[in-house]
Amino acid sequence: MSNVQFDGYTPTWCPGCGDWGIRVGIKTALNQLGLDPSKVLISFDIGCSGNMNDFLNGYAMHGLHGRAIASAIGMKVARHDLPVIVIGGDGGLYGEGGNHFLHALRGNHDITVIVHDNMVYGLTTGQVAPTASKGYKSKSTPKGIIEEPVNPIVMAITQGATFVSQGFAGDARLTVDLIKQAVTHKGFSLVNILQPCVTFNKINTYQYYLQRAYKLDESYDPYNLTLAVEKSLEVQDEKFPLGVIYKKEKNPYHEQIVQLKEPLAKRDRFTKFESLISEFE
Amino acid sequence: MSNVQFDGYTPTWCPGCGDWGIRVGIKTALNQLGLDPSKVLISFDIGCSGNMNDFLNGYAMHGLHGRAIASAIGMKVARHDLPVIVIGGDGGLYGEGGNHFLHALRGNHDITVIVHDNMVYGLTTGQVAPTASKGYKSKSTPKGIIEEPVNPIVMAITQGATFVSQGFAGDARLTVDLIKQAVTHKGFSLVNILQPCVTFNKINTYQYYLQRAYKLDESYDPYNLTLAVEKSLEVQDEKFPLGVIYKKEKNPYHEQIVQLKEPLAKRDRFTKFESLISEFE
Amino acid sequence: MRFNFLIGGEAGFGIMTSGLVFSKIATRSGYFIFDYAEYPSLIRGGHNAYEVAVSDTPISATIQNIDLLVCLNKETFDKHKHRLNKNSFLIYDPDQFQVDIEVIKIEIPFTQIKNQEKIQQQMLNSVALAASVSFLGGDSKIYDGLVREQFNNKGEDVVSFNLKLADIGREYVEKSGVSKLSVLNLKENPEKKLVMTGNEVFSLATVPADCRHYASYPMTPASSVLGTLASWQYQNGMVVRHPEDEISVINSALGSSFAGVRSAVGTSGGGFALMVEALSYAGIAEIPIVVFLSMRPGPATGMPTWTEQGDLLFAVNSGHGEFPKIILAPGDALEMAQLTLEAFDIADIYQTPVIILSDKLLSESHYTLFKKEIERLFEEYKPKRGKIVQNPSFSPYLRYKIEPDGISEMLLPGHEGEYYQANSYEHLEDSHTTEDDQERKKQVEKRNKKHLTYLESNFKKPKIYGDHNSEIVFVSWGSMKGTLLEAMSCLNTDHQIDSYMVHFTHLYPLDEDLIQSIFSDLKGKRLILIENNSHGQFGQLLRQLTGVDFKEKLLKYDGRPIFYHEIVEYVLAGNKGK
Amino acid sequence: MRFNFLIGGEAGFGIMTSGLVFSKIATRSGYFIFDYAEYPSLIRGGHNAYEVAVSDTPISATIQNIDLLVCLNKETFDKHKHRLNKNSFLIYDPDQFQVDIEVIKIEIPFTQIKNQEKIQQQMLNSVALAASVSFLGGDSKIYDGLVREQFNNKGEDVVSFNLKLADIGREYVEKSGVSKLSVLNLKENPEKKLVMTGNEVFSLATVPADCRHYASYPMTPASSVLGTLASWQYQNGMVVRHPEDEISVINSALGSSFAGVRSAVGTSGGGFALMVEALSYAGIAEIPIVVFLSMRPGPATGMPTWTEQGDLLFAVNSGHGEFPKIILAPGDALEMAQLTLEAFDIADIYQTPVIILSDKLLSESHYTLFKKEIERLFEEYKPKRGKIVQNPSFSPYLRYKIEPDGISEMLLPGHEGEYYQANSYEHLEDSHTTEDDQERKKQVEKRNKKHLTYLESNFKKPKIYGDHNSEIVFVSWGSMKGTLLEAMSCLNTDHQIDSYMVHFTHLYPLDEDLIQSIFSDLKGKRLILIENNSHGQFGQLLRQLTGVDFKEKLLKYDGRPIFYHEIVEYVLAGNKGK
Ligand SMILES: Cc1ncc(C[n+]2csc(CCOP(=O)(O)OP(=O)(O)O)c2C)c(N)n1
Ligand SMILES: Cc1ncc(C[n+]2csc(CCOP(=O)(O)OP(=O)(O)O)c2C)c(N)n1
Ligand code: SF4
Ligand code: SF4
Ligand SMILES: [Mg+2]
Ligand SMILES: [Mg+2]
Repeated sequence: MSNVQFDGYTPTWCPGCGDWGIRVGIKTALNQLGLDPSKVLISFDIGCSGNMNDFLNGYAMHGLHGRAIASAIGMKVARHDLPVIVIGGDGGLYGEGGNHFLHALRGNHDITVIVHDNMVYGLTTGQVAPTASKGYKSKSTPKGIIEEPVNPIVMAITQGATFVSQGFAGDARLTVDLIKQAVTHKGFSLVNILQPCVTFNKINTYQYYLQRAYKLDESYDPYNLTLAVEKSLEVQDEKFPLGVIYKKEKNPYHEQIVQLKEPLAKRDRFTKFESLISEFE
Repeated sequence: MSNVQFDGYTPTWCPGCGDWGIRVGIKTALNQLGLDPSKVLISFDIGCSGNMNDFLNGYAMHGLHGRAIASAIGMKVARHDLPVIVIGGDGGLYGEGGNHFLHALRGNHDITVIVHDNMVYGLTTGQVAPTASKGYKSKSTPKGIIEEPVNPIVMAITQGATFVSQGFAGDARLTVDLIKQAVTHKGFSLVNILQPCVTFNKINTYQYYLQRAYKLDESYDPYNLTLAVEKSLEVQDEKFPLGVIYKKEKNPYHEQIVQLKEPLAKRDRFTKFESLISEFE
Repeated sequence: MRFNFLIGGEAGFGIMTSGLVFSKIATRSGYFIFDYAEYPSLIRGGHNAYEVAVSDTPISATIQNIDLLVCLNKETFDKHKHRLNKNSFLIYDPDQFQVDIEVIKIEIPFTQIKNQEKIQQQMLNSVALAASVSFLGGDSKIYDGLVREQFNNKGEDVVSFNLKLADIGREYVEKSGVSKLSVLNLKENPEKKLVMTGNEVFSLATVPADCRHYASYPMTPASSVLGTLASWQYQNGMVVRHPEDEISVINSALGSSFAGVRSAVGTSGGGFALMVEALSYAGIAEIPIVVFLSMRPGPATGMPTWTEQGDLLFAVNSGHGEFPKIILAPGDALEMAQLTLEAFDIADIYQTPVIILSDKLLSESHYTLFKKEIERLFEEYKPKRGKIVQNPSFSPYLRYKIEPDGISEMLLPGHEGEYYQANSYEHLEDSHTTEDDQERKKQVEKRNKKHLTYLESNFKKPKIYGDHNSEIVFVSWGSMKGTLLEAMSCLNTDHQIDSYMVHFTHLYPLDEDLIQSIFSDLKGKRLILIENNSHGQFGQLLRQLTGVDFKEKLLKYDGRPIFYHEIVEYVLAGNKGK
Repeated sequence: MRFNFLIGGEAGFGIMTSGLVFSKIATRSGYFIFDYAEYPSLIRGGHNAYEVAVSDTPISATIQNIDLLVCLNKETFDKHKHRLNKNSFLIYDPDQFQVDIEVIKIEIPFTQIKNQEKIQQQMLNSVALAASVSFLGGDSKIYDGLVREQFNNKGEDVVSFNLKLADIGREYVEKSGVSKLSVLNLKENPEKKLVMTGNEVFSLATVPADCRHYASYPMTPASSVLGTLASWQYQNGMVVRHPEDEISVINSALGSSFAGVRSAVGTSGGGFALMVEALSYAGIAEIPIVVFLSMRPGPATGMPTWTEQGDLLFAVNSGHGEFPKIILAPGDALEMAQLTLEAFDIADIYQTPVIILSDKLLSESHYTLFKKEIERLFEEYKPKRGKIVQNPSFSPYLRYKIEPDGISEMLLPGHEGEYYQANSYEHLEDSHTTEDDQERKKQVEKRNKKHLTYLESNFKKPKIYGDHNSEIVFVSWGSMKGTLLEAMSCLNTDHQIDSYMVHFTHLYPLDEDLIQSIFSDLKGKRLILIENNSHGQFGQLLRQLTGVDFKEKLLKYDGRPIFYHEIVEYVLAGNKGK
């Protein structure tokens, strides 16, 4: 065992915030997988969620709001021997960074994206996130948001992700289980975690989810695309399936980069320039 | 009838390019709707498709690559009395501008988005577009693209669009029909047009589509979400349904802006500052 | 009279609200205030400190010395005790910590009260605030009135409970035996004042300015504009949107501006960085747009809730290619009101981007304004849209017609019988795309010409403050104004040193001849450049555009504003050195 | 000997390929070339013109006068006839247009040949090219060899058919009766040369530089780098990606750089604008990154296929907040090779963004290089990674340790027993987020210190060309070098005027003292700033950073490069004025 631990600073999240549970879930999952902070690459987004940068150790980027997925893809390109994990909020990853999410799905990049889905922008004090239910009232939408919520689950399923799951910050055991599966999965894995923001979101509370979220049971077949799409659309009726919603076996991006064998950062320098130079004679 | 006509400069597209047919389709549809260049707002993206700016007259923005949808939303905010049309390529609207596409769907903005889906970046001489089939070889992907193609149809259907259709540049009558329906439709309307790029795309040719595209028949019910999703996934088997794939009645964005009555650009200036000032005493 | 009040406690427990109430009590009692709050980029945890400088003459600066420190926890005392002296007063809970310095103590057992009254932490603010106001000789009716306003919507019970808490606070002041001051004594017929942050003034001024579309993605310290305007939109009819990202923000605002309505966007450095491509588009397509850029310390995420003037050169040079843009930086709340109105006019007149530069200090500090002055300003204001027209004055209409002043007529879309494009490609006068060398040259020169026209017609030279005969000359810009005025007054009063300030609000472009002549008059004097950044960016800009160069610079870049005493000390040290 | 060849025709019909073949024939025959192509931002339609300056001494400039004009259509003649004189030669089809000026004509009935041989339009290029080469005294073996290389993969039939077409061309030259020239006569044992564009040189140099990840979104005139590197990746193991947008491009490149591999991105102004937020992140998190920025005329979409040096000040000031960045601008192909290698070293050494500024002229024109020189350069090059390490040299490891040179040890991720963050927030030495004033100050100063260290260790002063005693001094940067050298040589040879050039490649930051001393030596001379933009941006930068100012400026901003004769004329006009 290594002498470095995942525990960083004591979190500064509001008491009761779902982020506390998610952090414990991540830490526990990584520990159970036999990892330590020297053996993971983490890309934190900017938000309350991303503030985990100081509370969870690892070789990490704490980059720009909305860009954590793009950076993670680069990390994986250089070091495909290490697990790469994205940790961020629904504002950053589905809003500002929605384009990177969409196109990373298509690539089936072997990264695990953990989204704190609290339906608000926590860190900027409570404006709507793109996941907010239609009509949700916030500082930036005093009479309620006009847009429908984004549906990241159906998007992930239909645009190329190969592991799509939903957790709930109130269910620690599930969170641990999903993150372990996601990190172990080869290819793009999404763990969308329903996360009560106790300070700014007075609608989507623990109570709200306890009433409306339910676990997918043993009989559910995550390899069935049609079923998965159906499940993912239940959110329109305020029903939230928990567990692995969709799964597919497919080579991850880095395995399809034909010239990539050893990790890019570890191979020898290429020195046979001669043939390239000759092209220009 | 007005003295201004839609015909602008003679197009500079390659002979045989699908863009020729699309332009005729747009022009014919607008004429048939009784519109003229003074009565439409158009937002052109940057690309071969967007080069239509000089070939189709209108009050138009020819803005930034990928940003035509964002600009169109602003146009509609100011002048909801005028139809607003976006004309651009799959690279600009689904690639660079994918985030605006996603979030405009959610808003059900009353704009018509016409996408020239040629699976390549035409204007920059033939790199892959995000719609390119997996394995498609191009300048930027000599051994074939690793990513799966984006599926804009299923995205539109599941993320909030209320009119989702697919045309084919080789079918002029259909193009006219779809654009007329789309422009008349209240809410976000997508017209994804399969467009052979004769210069750079030697795979997805007229021939290719003539073999694989088929028209949805009378019996097809575009109001059925499940069916629509099913249809939209057929592209995975290289089948291309043509026609209106999905439809839904829903108030468009501008009708949900409660303070918006007359067009924003036409109402009187607000002058009762006093009550606002007093808040700060 | 200058009196400095500071209340501090754990973040997330209402310190900010209490500070503002204190500021309003002071202005309603006839005084001027300037306040400044420090808080971390966290929702909970960490430390909040809110200080209010009270004065019977205008003030726009914080004061180093604290006259009354109110500690809701120990950290407040630890962090601020170095700013106390033996004449300072301290309100604190002796159960929380020991006072190890000489100071005049007023004890209030907060913890005990909290337990006895079974109240939440934030309610202790009412106790502390009432105690402070009472101790400073404030009128209890004004205090009670504010409590009523604050809690009215929560019901009469809450109001009376808070009034009861106020009484508890006042009793402890009586008990302490420390004799009360007259700092907040009610003045007779005080003129009506407004207590407003720079962001609030900007928001308010967009209304008379007839801005009809405001789009913004939240980013400290600009976010509160979005909240304020969003809450007003149902009343004044503005459309206020929060799009998916800053790129959508500005491109949608350009869409509405093109289609005919005054439009603005607001952000901080990181969001602004995402907008610069579109600024360039506004430049070539000649679309008016007002950008409210409130700076915070960078680079990147930096220190979100702190202050710096670090984005000036980026703003000046933002966007690829060459196009005219205009940058204004208000020095205080009143200038924010004036320049916001001006910005919308200038954007329309020159059909180009105008950036209003603010920073956390100006955006989030409360200033005192005379209500009448603001009312008059707004009433007298009539939007000037320059050459933006509903009907073209010539035919065939040419959107980018070459004109001697560089400004073409801009026809609002929808006019029968015409059409044109706002083209991001180089274009002919009629707006079609061109690659012709001569046409290109003409359009470049036309766009460049706008700057010259602006310099002749709308540029305002720096304002001069202080005594023209002084040896000491401060040169600065934007939010530094208040601090410098205070430093000048302190130098004069306490040290018999006269000084002079050249303060810029119209930062870019600059009139080279005019600026050179101002500075050639100042030759031989001790010129000191004062900026809240590490690169001396405005100094660099001045040198670039006018050749004026500085030997002496007082730069601060630790996330805090420059305090006036730092300027005074700097001047004194330098004078000694001579 | 200087000979200027121009071939023109409708866009989309292979003019560009033919031009390049001509260039290679010239270099393989022992000459130097410089070529320059004009084409519209369209796939078809419009006009292509490809000109090749041939010389027996090095040349990197276009020549105004055309010695041989080959017209594949009438437009070519119309657009270029003003550059012909009575000694110029013209290859054209008399069926297409009348020649209304005095010139030496060689008639080739292209339309007739096309019909007779039933060939496609592009095949006529073979006819025209073979005719030209033959007329210029070129060796037919060299021509035939190139035809073989070009069409080899299409089969022997195609090769021999094209050789047949070549013969047709040659026959018409014989028939014309115009006596052949010796311009392309084969030299003995010509040294091996390379014909490369700036983009190709950049691409090639990234390989020895050990760049392992190149990400780019296509944008003219940078796109061809993406294509070139993509095609090589299977051979050299680089990972070459084309992500969804420029924001993803740079953030993914920062990800791989953080994780340990040299990474670069390439774009033009509009794409660069989208990257500047991430540059700021690289600045504070201290992540090395090389940005290849190839300029085209802006603003916005501008004129995609034309040239301008219009993004310099934007690049210098790009990104919010204050952080060190370094900007290099090669003057020609050889400097592109050298500075690309240097850029990757400097990015690593200073752990900060380095921008290589190119423009369409440099990016897409072909230059002549000695093969040996490039081979030697690459072989001798060893990547210098500065303080980037696999194992930390101290413990506990501190990612942002304060060091006298401003540069901390950068441990590559994955090392056992350590971890750290590349933090976009202000941070402590150990990389945790901080809002502390003292820690902030230290990190700002540390980052600023990097510029000073660079100026001491890696900055290179401008290069000096020409005669130091001359009265005329040109000051310029980047791609203007070749044109200026040609202008200087023309002034000297044709007008007996000596001149001198101060040419900058290391544009930012600048060593103030050094630059001032260079320019104080030049006092009293006629200093002329030469730039391919309208704002005189480098002049502004020089004034900003060193106080050096220019009275005389020759600026061009119509999308075309400055031609050397324009400089010569400018100088002569000015000399007369005196
Ligand atoms: C480009 C940019 N725009 C805006 C911000 C300001 N900002 C910081 S966090 C945040 C939103 C956070 O919301 P989310 O991503 O949902 O995370 P949460 O706080 O809810 O966990 C925003 C808008 C920023 N840092 N950068
Ligand atoms: C920010 C930015 N990046 C890149 C470009 C260069 N560019 C112009 S058009 C284009 C792609 C065009 O492809 P698409 O949108 O599919 O349109 P098409 O030409 O195929 O119709 C690109 C990458 C640009 N203009 N702006
Ligand atoms: S604001 Fe919300 S998301 Fe942020 S820490 Fe508090 S409870 Fe959690
Ligand atoms: S390149 Fe392709 S898309 Fe562009 S005009 Fe030619 S055929 Fe059409
Ligand atoms: Mg959130
Ligand atoms: Mg396309």
